[in-house]
Amino acid sequence: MDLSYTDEENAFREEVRAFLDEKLPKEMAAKVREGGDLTKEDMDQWHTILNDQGWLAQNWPKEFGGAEWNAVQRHIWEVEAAAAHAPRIVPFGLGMLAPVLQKFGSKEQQDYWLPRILTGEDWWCQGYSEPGAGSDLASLKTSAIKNDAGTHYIVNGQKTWTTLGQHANMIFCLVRTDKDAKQQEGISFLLIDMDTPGVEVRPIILLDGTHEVNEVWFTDVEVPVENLVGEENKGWTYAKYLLTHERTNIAGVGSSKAGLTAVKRIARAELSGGRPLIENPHFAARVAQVEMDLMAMSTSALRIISKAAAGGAPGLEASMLKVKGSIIRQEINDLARRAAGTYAMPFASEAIEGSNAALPDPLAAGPVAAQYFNNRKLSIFGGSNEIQRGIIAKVTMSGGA
Amino acid sequence: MDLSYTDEENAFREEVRAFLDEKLPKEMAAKVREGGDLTKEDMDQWHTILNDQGWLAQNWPKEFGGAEWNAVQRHIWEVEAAAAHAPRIVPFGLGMLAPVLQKFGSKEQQDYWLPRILTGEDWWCQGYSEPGAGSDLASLKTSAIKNDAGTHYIVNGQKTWTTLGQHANMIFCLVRTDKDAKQQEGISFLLIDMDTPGVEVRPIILLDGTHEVNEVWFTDVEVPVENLVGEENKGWTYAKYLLTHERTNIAGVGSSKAGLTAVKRIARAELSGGRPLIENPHFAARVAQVEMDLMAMSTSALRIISKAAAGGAPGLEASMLKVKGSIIRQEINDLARRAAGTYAMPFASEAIEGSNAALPDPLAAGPVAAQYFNNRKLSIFGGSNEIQRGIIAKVTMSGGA
Amino acid sequence: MNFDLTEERQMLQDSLRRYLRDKYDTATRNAILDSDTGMSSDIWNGLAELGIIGALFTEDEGGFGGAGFDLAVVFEELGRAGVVEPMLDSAVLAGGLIADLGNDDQKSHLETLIGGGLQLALAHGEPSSRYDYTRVDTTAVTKGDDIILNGRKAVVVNAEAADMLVVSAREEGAVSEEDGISLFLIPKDRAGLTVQGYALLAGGRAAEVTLDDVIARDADRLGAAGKGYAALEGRIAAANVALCAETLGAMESAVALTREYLMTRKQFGRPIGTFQALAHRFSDLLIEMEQSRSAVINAAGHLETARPEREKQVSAAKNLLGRAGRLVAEEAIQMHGGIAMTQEYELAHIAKRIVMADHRFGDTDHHLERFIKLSAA
Amino acid sequence: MNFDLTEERQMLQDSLRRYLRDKYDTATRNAILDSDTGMSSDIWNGLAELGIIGALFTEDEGGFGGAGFDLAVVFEELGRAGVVEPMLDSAVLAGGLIADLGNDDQKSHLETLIGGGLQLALAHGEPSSRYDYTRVDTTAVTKGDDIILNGRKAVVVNAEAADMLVVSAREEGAVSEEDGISLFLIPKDRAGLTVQGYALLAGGRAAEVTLDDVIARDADRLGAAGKGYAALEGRIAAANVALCAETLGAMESAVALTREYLMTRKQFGRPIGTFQALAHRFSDLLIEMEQSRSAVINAAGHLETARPEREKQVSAAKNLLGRAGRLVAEEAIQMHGGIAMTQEYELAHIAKRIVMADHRFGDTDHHLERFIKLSAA
Repeated sequence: MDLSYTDEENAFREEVRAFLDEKLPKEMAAKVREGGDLTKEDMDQWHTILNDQGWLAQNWPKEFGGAEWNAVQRHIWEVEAAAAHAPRIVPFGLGMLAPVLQKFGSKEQQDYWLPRILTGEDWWCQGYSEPGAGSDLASLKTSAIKNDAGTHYIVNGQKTWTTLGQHANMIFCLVRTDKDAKQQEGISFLLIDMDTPGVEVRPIILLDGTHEVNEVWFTDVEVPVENLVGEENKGWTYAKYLLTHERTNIAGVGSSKAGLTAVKRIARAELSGGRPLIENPHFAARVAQVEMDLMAMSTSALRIISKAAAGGAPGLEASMLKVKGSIIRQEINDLARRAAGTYAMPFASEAIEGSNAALPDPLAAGPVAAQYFNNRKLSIFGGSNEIQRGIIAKVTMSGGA
Repeated sequence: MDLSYTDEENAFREEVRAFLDEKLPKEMAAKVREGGDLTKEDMDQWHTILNDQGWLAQNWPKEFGGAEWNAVQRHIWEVEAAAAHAPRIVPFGLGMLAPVLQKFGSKEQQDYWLPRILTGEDWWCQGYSEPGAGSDLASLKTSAIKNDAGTHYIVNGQKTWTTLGQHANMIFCLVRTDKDAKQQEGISFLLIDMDTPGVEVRPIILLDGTHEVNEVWFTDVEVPVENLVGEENKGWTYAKYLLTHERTNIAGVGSSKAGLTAVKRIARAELSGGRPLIENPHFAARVAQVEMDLMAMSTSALRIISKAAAGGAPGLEASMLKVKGSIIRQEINDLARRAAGTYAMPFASEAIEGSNAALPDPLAAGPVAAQYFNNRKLSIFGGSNEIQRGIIAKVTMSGGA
Repeated sequence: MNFDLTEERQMLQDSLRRYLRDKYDTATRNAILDSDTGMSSDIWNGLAELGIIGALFTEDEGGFGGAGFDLAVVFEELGRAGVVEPMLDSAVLAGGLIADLGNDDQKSHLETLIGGGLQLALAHGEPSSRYDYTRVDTTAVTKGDDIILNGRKAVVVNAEAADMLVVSAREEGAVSEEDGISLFLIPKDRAGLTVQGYALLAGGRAAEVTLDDVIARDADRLGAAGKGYAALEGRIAAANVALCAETLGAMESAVALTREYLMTRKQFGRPIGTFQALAHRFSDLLIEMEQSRSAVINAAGHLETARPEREKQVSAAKNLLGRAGRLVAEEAIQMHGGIAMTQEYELAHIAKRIVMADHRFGDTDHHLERFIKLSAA
Repeated sequence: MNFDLTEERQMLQDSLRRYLRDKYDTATRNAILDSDTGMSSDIWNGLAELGIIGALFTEDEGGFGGAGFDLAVVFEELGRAGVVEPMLDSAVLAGGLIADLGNDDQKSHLETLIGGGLQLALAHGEPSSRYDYTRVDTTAVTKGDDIILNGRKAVVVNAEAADMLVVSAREEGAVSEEDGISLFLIPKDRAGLTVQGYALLAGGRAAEVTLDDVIARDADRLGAAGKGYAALEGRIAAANVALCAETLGAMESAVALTREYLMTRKQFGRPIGTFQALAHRFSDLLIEMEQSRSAVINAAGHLETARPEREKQVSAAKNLLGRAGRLVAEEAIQMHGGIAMTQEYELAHIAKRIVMADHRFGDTDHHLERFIKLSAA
């Protein structure tokens, strides 16, 4: 048992800190800290900076031009980047599509698509969820039928909750290629150019007024058969690979730590009865409790990470971290909202006329209430907490733990 | 809308207070306040005092010698009696058997058994639960088979969780008289003299060291057929009548109010950092929160009571009150335990040798930790909170609310 | 003891519920949310015609209600429909203060208000006062016949639409004393008064109000100099009863939508409400609804009693509704899943109304602390 | 970073687990609970032979462990089996203080202790000190060669069985100052020292200890006069790590029993663990178990660090275990139903161990408050 980082890990952390200090644009960090909306240009710029450093594809094997960081290194990055208010790396191409291509794609697909992810030439989005399917991906309906010539799939259907789809030129989709097969079978993994005729992106405005997700509609969209990844009807295997792969960051420790720092900052600025709110015993109790929970969860995350770094596969523990991680982050969002008091009420939204004027924000708290509502998604998307709890109980009671 | 008692109700409350002040023996009240174990003699004495006043059978119709109080009067009694630390009236004969006899018993049965309940000649206990049946009464197995002469039932089987069965000379039981009938059918309601050969009572010691409940075993016990209540194989109907009848006191408002008063008293006596614990903001917050919950629940109880007094049948609301009432009482037990600090640790139990010596109790808190554990039963017995939640959801989603 | 509505209040409830059901559906309301005024004058006038504003005032004041239970009935319905029109600010707060303290001239505005022809706002809270309503930094200094007001008022709801503002200012005493706070009724076009407006997350609009050498006269003062606090506290108590009732109504809608969703939406061929985990959590929401309803009844029923008991009951209700409201809003969203995250779904707005009510006139913790103090006293 | 046990600790864990599984089943333990000493000297000697007491001391002190993680490993196993023998009081607390402060004479007792031949107790808390360990009212007044002790010590665990007591008394300073507190190692048969014993709810026995003109000498003092507090605080930190680990072990047993019950017990023909409401609540217990394990690791891993960080981590763990422990104990009982209410079922004792740990060395709220203070510093 040893709770401290090794010398190498400490050196790596210093390197990360120095990089962030030097290369992360100050205006960008300020925007992230204040909860402002990042533009596509912002995100592209940050990706380019990281790519120049060789740190964009952190988990890719070196053979594909990745940094091949281990789980501890990735954890260190996550915590430091969040503390420095760096934008999050957009994960769809880098973290979600790439591992599938690297494991199941053809040489041609790897050679063509992977470099374009690094350069930003392609912006990918994910086409998994469908209306009415919820967390149950296997029941999806979007169909892809090969044309008579055998050169193209004809895709029809609808995807939803497509994050940042408005910026994307490419989408990777799960589509049904065999209607007669049982639920999980008959699904294929297809890459679709969003400029193809018949693809339509419609915005979904979330309850906090942001345009973050979209519906993507397919009407007789022609997709070259070369864009099939792996074998036809094996898409479910590839999707599952993704779901069990790469879950060490699932707890959001870095974001929660940065969020808690922000809560304390707001509560030192806000007065309650003429004294800083942070000295109020009831508010302090809420802060302390979530801080103690976070201290424990950080260690849980490190325990999984150290297991993963040693080659163990995080299974159940990842589900547990997902649930607890979302609860903690949501609690921190709630504290930020509470801390801001009356000034949590103002609201800027593109949807409301004339609401883009600067809002009063004497605490520099940012849109804390909007973020509170936005982050209700943490326990819903990506396998809801109910799904996770079901998995935990089922696995535990069928023999494990 | 009017939240105050009427003049008649206020007058009744004064009468109750005066009675308690005058007639409740001081030593008995002290014993109840300190959480001491009441003997059978204590309970018999209190019943006699109440019977002399005509207040023992509070909900019985006047024709049977009852006080025929309405729901509001019974609520007033409950709150005042708890505040005065009166013993609870033992409910098995008075509140549980009597209504069944009054509604479904023969004239002979009524004439014989009811007066004996009032005088205390019979001490009744309840034989419903069986091992392995949990809250699912319909699956019971204790059998009663008529002998060839048709004069007696021969009873075999086992009952459990029989409260105060060690004091009882009579038990009313649900028994299976038809093995081939479907679950709820084939059950009969039988009165059994516990002095009959073949009846054996075995104590169950609860986790707080108390002997409160028992197992009752029946081996070839002969019960005269005259002791069948109502019709054979209709016992389930009578049992259900009891379960839906008389649930206005289910919230335990009186006990919770008295318990909260005790918590505050302890927390004023106990010092924390040299100041009364009640001034500690974290402890005060816990007390305030449960007090606010209790204020609301009292009004919920009064709302149901006023509905019941007007002839409405409390259905769903009773289940809701049962759940919330048990949560609040258990929280109050938890607060009492916390408040007592180190002095919550000592323990007196008949089961432990030499542990009957006086315990140190500088706060006069009584056995608060033992009570905390004992009252875990509130959410388990009498239809667990899980059963109640199931009922609430099912009824609401099948059309109500 | 009697928990039935009077016949008049039952009628009020029925007609208001019917009106809002017909005139205030999700699409209409969401269009109002997106509009540049953040409110609909049609709806405002409709409510006035229905007598809703009058129901918030006593007969003496020109209305036909004004008791705690009248507020509760009206605001529960407004909350149920997620109404964003400024009934609380114009009528309960500013209007109520005029009714409490105004001279005949000032009170003459009430008739216009009740008829729907006047918008008002209370400019009281300040950037550093949070929920402490004795903290008034804004000053009122008398120079000859002039009373010169200087200061800044924070998040003044309905300030843009308001024709007149009730402004608090300190004429004497230290910053958090009750004594010394005066109230003034000031037309919004008075020189030196500027209003910088913005939208609110849960609907409606507010503004930062700056008072820069605003000149008032004795005739602008509501009640006696330095003696505004008692009425202010009373009207904030009424506002909290109204907010609690509104939140209760919104919670009812959230629970009803959730019930509907649980019964309709299927997974694995069964309505998801038949899955036990959701069913049990749903039943907990119903239990907290009963608690919340009782807390509103307690607070409404004590609004006319003496100050300590009134304030204790109000704080108990605001705290309980704060806790239960958060639970209901979060659980309703969670049980719905993704659909509840979208702006256009009714629950999105309803959930925001519930949660953001915690940011007006004291949040859950503020009222917890207040209840503790009032209980110790 | 490394979260694996060392080979030695793994062996310690294995052998202790095996020993307790073989020698300490429910019936044996319940007989110990009912006995008049509340402990078994066979078990005590068995644990000593196994080296368990030695594992709690460093090599310098005559043991072969003594680090936070050694305590964690030992006490997790003791907790898992619901052991009531006074390892915490004899070894971690009183023994630890002798190791920290004792002179050679006094330290010579450690060998006997480690061999199983000595029982000790710490007589520190007082009737009005609650969890404030600077509050010492007991006085030590020097008169010539005599140091005269007067006072009363509350709920001194293991006082009856103890051969010697470590007694705290104030030689100078105000009642809640750190400075001025001395510790004395006093044989229990010393004149003027009386012990009034009783059983404890969660097993074992304690006593009220009265010091009535008890005469001590300089040679009885542990360490320097008035300078006992730092060591006391350090050993209470160690005791809290041990208590947290013990609670974690007990929680594991509670969860394992519950899992077994959920998988075995049937209703409507299905194991009740397949019912979603219970399944989801059970998964929440597993999540809190992970949190608790991490909190224990954090506290154990910081036991050798400097005071502020050590105390912050210890308070965080005690608070978290207090919350998670209550949840696990209450939910385990609830999911079992009636059977868990009976004394003879293993869970009854385990649940009491979990909950009552909150009453030693600071409860959940005490450590919350302490964490807040330490964080602000």
